[in-house]
Amino acid sequence: MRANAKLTDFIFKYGSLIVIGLVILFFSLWDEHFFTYDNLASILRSISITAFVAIGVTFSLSVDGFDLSVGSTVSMVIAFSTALMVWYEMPLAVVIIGSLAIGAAVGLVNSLLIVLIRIPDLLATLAIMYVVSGLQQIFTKGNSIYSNMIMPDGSSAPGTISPAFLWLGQGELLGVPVPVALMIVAFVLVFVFFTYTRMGRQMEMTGGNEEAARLSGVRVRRIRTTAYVLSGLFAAVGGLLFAARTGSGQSGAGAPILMEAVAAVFVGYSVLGAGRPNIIGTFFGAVLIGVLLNGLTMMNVPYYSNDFIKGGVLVLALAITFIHLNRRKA
Amino acid sequence: MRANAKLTDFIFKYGSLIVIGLVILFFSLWDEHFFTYDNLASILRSISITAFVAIGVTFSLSVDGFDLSVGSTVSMVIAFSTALMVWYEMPLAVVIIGSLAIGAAVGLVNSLLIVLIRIPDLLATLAIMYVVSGLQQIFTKGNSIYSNMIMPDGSSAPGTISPAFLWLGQGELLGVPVPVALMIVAFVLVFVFFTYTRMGRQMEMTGGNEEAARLSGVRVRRIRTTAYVLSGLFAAVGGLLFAARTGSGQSGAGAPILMEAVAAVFVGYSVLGAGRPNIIGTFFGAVLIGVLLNGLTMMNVPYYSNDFIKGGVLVLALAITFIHLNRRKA
Amino acid sequence: MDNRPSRLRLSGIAKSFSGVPALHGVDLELAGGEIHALLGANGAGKSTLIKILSGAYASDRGVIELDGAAVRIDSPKAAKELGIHCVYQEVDTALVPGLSVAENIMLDRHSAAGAGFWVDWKSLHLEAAETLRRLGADIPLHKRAGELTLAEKQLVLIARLLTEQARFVVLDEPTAPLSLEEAERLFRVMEALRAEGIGIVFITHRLPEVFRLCSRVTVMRDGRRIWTKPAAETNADDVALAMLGRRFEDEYPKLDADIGEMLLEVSGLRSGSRVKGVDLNVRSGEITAVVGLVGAGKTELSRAIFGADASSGGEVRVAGKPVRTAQPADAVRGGIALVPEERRRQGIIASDTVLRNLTLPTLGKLLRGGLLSRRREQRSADGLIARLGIKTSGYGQSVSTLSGGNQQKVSIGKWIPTDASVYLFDEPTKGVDIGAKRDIFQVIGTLAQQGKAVLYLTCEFQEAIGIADRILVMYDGAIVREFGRGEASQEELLIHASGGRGGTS
Amino acid sequence: ACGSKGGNGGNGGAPANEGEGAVKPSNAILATLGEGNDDLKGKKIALIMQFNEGAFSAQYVAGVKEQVESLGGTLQVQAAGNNLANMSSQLDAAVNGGFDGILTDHGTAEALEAGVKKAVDKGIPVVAFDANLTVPGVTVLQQSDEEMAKQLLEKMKEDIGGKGNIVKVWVAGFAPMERRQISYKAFMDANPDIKEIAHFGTADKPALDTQNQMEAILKQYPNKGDISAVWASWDEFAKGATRAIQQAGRNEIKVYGIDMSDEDLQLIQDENSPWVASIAVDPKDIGRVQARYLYQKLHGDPTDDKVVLQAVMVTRDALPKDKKINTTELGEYVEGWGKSEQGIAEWMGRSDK
Ligand SMILES: Nc1ncnc2c1ncn2[C@@H]1O[C@H](COP(=O)(O)OP(=O)(O)OP(=O)(O)O)[C@@H](O)[C@H]1O
Ligand SMILES: Nc1ncnc2c1ncn2[C@@H]1O[C@H](COP(=O)(O)OP(=O)(O)OP(=O)(O)O)[C@@H](O)[C@H]1O
Ligand SMILES: [Mg+2]
Ligand SMILES: [Mg+2]
Repeated sequence: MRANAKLTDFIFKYGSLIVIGLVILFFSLWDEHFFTYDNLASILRSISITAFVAIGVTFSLSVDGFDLSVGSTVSMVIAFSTALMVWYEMPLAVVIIGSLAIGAAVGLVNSLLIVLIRIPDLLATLAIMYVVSGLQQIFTKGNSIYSNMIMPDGSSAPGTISPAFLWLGQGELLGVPVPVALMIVAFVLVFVFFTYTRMGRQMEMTGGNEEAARLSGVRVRRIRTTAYVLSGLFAAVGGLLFAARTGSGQSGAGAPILMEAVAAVFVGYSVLGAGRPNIIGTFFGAVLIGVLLNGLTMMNVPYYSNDFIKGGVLVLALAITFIHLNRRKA
Repeated sequence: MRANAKLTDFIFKYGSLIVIGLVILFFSLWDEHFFTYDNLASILRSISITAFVAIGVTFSLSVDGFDLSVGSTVSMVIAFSTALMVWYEMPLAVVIIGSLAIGAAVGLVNSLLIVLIRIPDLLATLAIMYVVSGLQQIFTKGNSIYSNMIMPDGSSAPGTISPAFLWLGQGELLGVPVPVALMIVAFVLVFVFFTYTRMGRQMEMTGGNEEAARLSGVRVRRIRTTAYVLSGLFAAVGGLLFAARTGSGQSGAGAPILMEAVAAVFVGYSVLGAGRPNIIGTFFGAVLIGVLLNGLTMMNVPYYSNDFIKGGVLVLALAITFIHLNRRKA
Repeated sequence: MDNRPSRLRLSGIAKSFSGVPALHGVDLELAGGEIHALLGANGAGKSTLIKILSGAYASDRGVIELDGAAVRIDSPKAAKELGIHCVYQEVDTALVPGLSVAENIMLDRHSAAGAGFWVDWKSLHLEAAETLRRLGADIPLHKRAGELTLAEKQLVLIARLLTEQARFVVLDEPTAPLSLEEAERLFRVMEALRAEGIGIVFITHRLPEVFRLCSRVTVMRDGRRIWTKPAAETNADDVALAMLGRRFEDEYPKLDADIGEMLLEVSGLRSGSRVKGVDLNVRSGEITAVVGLVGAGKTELSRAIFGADASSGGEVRVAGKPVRTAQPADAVRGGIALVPEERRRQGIIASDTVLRNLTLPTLGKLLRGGLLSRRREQRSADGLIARLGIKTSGYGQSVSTLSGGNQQKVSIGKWIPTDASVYLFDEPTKGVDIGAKRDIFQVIGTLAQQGKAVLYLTCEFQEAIGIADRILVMYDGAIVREFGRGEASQEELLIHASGGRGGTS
Repeated sequence: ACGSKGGNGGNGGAPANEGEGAVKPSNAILATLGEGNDDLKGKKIALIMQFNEGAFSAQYVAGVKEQVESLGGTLQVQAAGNNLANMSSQLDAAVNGGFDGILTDHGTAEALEAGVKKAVDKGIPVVAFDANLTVPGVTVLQQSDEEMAKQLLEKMKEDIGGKGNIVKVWVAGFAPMERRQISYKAFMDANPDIKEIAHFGTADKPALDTQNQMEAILKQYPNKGDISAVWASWDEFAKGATRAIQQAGRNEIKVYGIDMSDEDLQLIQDENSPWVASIAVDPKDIGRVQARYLYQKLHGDPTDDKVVLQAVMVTRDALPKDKKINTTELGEYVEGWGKSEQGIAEWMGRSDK
């Protein structure tokens, strides 16, 4: 009886990880090429962009906010970074610093609206989502940007996307794809941030009850601002990797990434039965989504079933977690 | 001094309405074609689809939830209703009832996850969004549906979109476009529902503090279920109108409508200084978005600035409201 | 209905939360026309028991009988249909902050069976106004409930109860946030209800109220009923013994402390509409009380000193150095700590764990090599749990599941290890049992001994007289009178607090 | 992709401001108003697009704009963000908004018909591109998607020697895609030696997801010779597939994609890229031809109800090896590109840029 209860507790707690494990096992049995170093590296590389954006979303959720503008930040950075190189032939450092500055600026504007004017997070970031995506379109006049592109006046642009930049998205470091290495470093740092630093703790406490945190001496405005700036910064890194991976600046490419990142973070709620945003969960959420896309492609499942399967797995993971959490509470 | 305070209070309270008024005035002065009966009717018709979806979103927000799945419900209903006519030559009544049933079913599944398994609203409806959009794609195999379409096997589908159905989206009733008439009736009914019926008040109670409502004897599960079912139903009506207006079943057409509906509801937060979801606000929010789309089309604004302007107006309306709300509180 | 008083009987009620028992088979009997006191230390299980009675929780075991017939109470609605109504301890769980006072009062009406389809706004407002008048409360009907003070919120909840046709009424610590005067009005209402044959369960930590009102007393300890006796056959010492399991000596331990240099100086402080130029100062080792009636502006004074509300004039100095009061973080850096009045909204992060709540203000001291040390955190939390006697199943327990009094202890405890030199306590003993109250006074006394300055804001004059070295009386946003230790009686304080004797000093 | 090129002496920099005086140097043939048509000066023309993402749309808009301005008119562009209902509304707004002529891009017959009829009733001429409109008096321009697909598939068959395994990247839901699929199906039925071993596609993030998915396929078929070619029914797909193949060093796999933008052309010219051939109509030509037909209508000329645009096959072999060219210069190497004279009426003048 007791042992039994322990077993079900175990299943619930590790339910989502078990789901992920089973999915991987299933694909591995289905096709021997799935579980190879090369393919796993591919999967990780394919999720790295979403993962950075998802880390950003995790920050805003951790202070009980929600940053809907990350998708448009990604679009903006894609356009901006490629334009700096192609239109103005700027060196790599300028491109990267400029892009990060844009991410931080979007975060600052969001927090200005949220912290100073006290517009609820979802509303403020939705509005900024439109503003930033509008700015991106105005900036590029709706064009995509690529090496030596033809300008509206018929001439061709002087610059190209530099190989050093492309290396960020496509290169390897000791056999590990660069974006994967970056992603792993980011996850470790953010994990340490939330678990072992004062500011990380204060962020989560602010998310739990802002007023009580404020009255405990936490500078909640600064904390929330930091969370949104970090959200913007990580989205900017996502945008840089996107541009480096595809080697061109597609207009409006970031919008669909928002939903995918949110899905990753939400799957993450289930990991270890947390029931709230957590960085380890975000990692596994992103992995699950990458594994599904890769594995289903290998299985040659009709492309139109992907969404259904993704949704089904999401429902399953959430249901396991929340049945568990509620059993514990009741 | 006092009179002054009253004036600023007035401006804040009616700030969003003033913004809408100014926008309309501006467009009317800019182009004499703007403020004509024909064009205003066009504007209202253009918002009717978004408006129905926005009403659905208002229901879920009113119980402090959030229904992200309405967009995919719209897509599903578009596909389903047109397929019934084109593939199976079903009569109009079956098409309409079937579509509404689908909307209600999606709402029921959402509330099952939310109310019984107690998955947080955003998470549950995001998962269902993927599931429903996946089902739609599987159902249509990703195809768009149109009269006498060519089926994948090369034959031609037997049915057409019936004229009676098209009348729903394109016809007129005493000079008023049918979808506009439907929309106005819907807004009035929903307004009465929230203001004068027990169930409407119970919804707002549940949204304001679910625990308090439960302790007061409100059957909160039933209330939340009702809200999600209504959300699904109104989304389904939105889908029917979409199909009737465009006369074909575009695959995945509902996704962009979600964001637009959410934006309308959020602008609505500002109306009359409410600071929360309210049906009058939703109406004006939808009007503002329709006016902008129409007016900007007439003006020589580059098409890629639309998002920026929409976002700017949204920020303005929200800022006015929340500065006001916070002044009052402080 | 016949006139025989109804009888409600709970027997063998048991309940545990994730394996930790809170009630082990409790019995309780209630008759129509009696006021029955339910007493017990914090965490004894009182609230849990009455939540089972009112359908908010489901019991694991046990029977509820009404007039001899077993009834099933599986939802608040079911309880209400049997005529059992409840005012819960945590007011914020029972109010809808976004709705008006009128609607909050009439909340049950919206959900009552057979209430009809339409809402009649006019009669709703009339009836709400009428019940408030019965309570003698003066609260604007159109105000949003979220903007009310704690006392007003409590009154709204009591008013809600009066709109119902009740047979049994449960009041879980209704007087905790009320001043004596308001409590007195509540007692008159309770007596009127009793006269109508309604049975009332009354939970409180103020023993004098029990003997003033109640006909029977039940005492619980650690999830068990200790005994039930007629009030006439027992006394405060007897009750305290049963509650705490030990004899209770001195309610107000007064520790000797050396009063030293000036630590807190407040001059000309203005804030909002309630703090109109306050001057006060507190020395090291000194406990200074600020007393006043509800609405005098005590809470706003403490918030203004702490920077929780913006001040519109005046200055705060700690140890001679001016302190910015733009936000609480500045005040904390300047050496000020505040234990706020509304613990649930302001004092604790309910969704988080006991450990993380207790270490929040002192995270900076728990670092090792720049990173948080789990060991240090646990050691700090263990110390506080022991020192304040916080009843918890472990530091991983979520604070939201602690009993009300234990939440208050967390709200106080987290400030103890800080370096603050000035402590502001705003009604820290609300909802705290007599044993724990003593522990809190002990903690405050120790702080004074360590040379801290303590400003103690309360509307319970008895407490001020018991522990303070000096008492300041606040009336209408200003300090109107000062007394030294032993100089003032309760009556005298009341007169000044009500603006009496010329109103000025 | 690297190496810069001479080009047109443009000094690059930020995009020049659009607007006055910005009639651009281009190799195209533009119509002008000719003699005695001053009454056609200063017409207000609206262009309503279903979506504006991607290089195709950008070049198409540039073509329309170039031609309308060369004919002395002003162009107003609206894009519906891939929302057909919005497109209907924008069309309505344009009809109400006092425009002299209306152009539509994509959309469906059903969504546009009501608005187009209203325009025709009001005497506003309409020319549509890529929508099956059958409203009398309205000219519809079409690419022959079925024909384009067929030609490119035949080219692929020739290149891979009539047999092999291929990967298809395709999504349904868009009329041109569905038309291309018809040819594909017929082709596969006729060529049993060519096998489809995998198919996928998403419309959401077409290039990036294709890249990711193609990587999975490459891992699944790791040996040279497992896959002969990738059939991409849209250039966004071809781009993603090309990048994945290039990065995996599997250049023996050839990529075939329909539609072409400048960016695509660069990929095709790159010796190291697997993308070897594309077929397309010059998007700028489409825009120019469409604008000319509208002016014919404004002039009162009778016009055909259906105009089919000539597609052009572009293969790497036809392109110069020594320098990079862009689509503006493509006409010098590939017969029929960018030089369409369709729609130029007797009364119009010409300016060969
Ligand atoms: N939802 C819950 N989950 C877990 N434990 C709970 C929950 N509710 C109450 N408890 C535990 O049950 C015990 C009894 O709590 P209860 O609230 O009934 O005490 P109380 O007698 O009302 O105390 P107080 O006087 O402080 O209000 C406490 O130890 C508390 O921690
Ligand atoms: N958040 C708020 N919104 C609106 N009014 C408020 C708010 N807080 C306090 N008030 C007003 O301030 C007055 C009470 O002030 P305050 O709480 O400072 O008094 P107090 O002396 O501390 O009383 P108490 O004994 O209730 O704590 C009330 O009249 C109330 O209307
Ligand atoms: Mg209690
Ligand atoms: Mg107070």
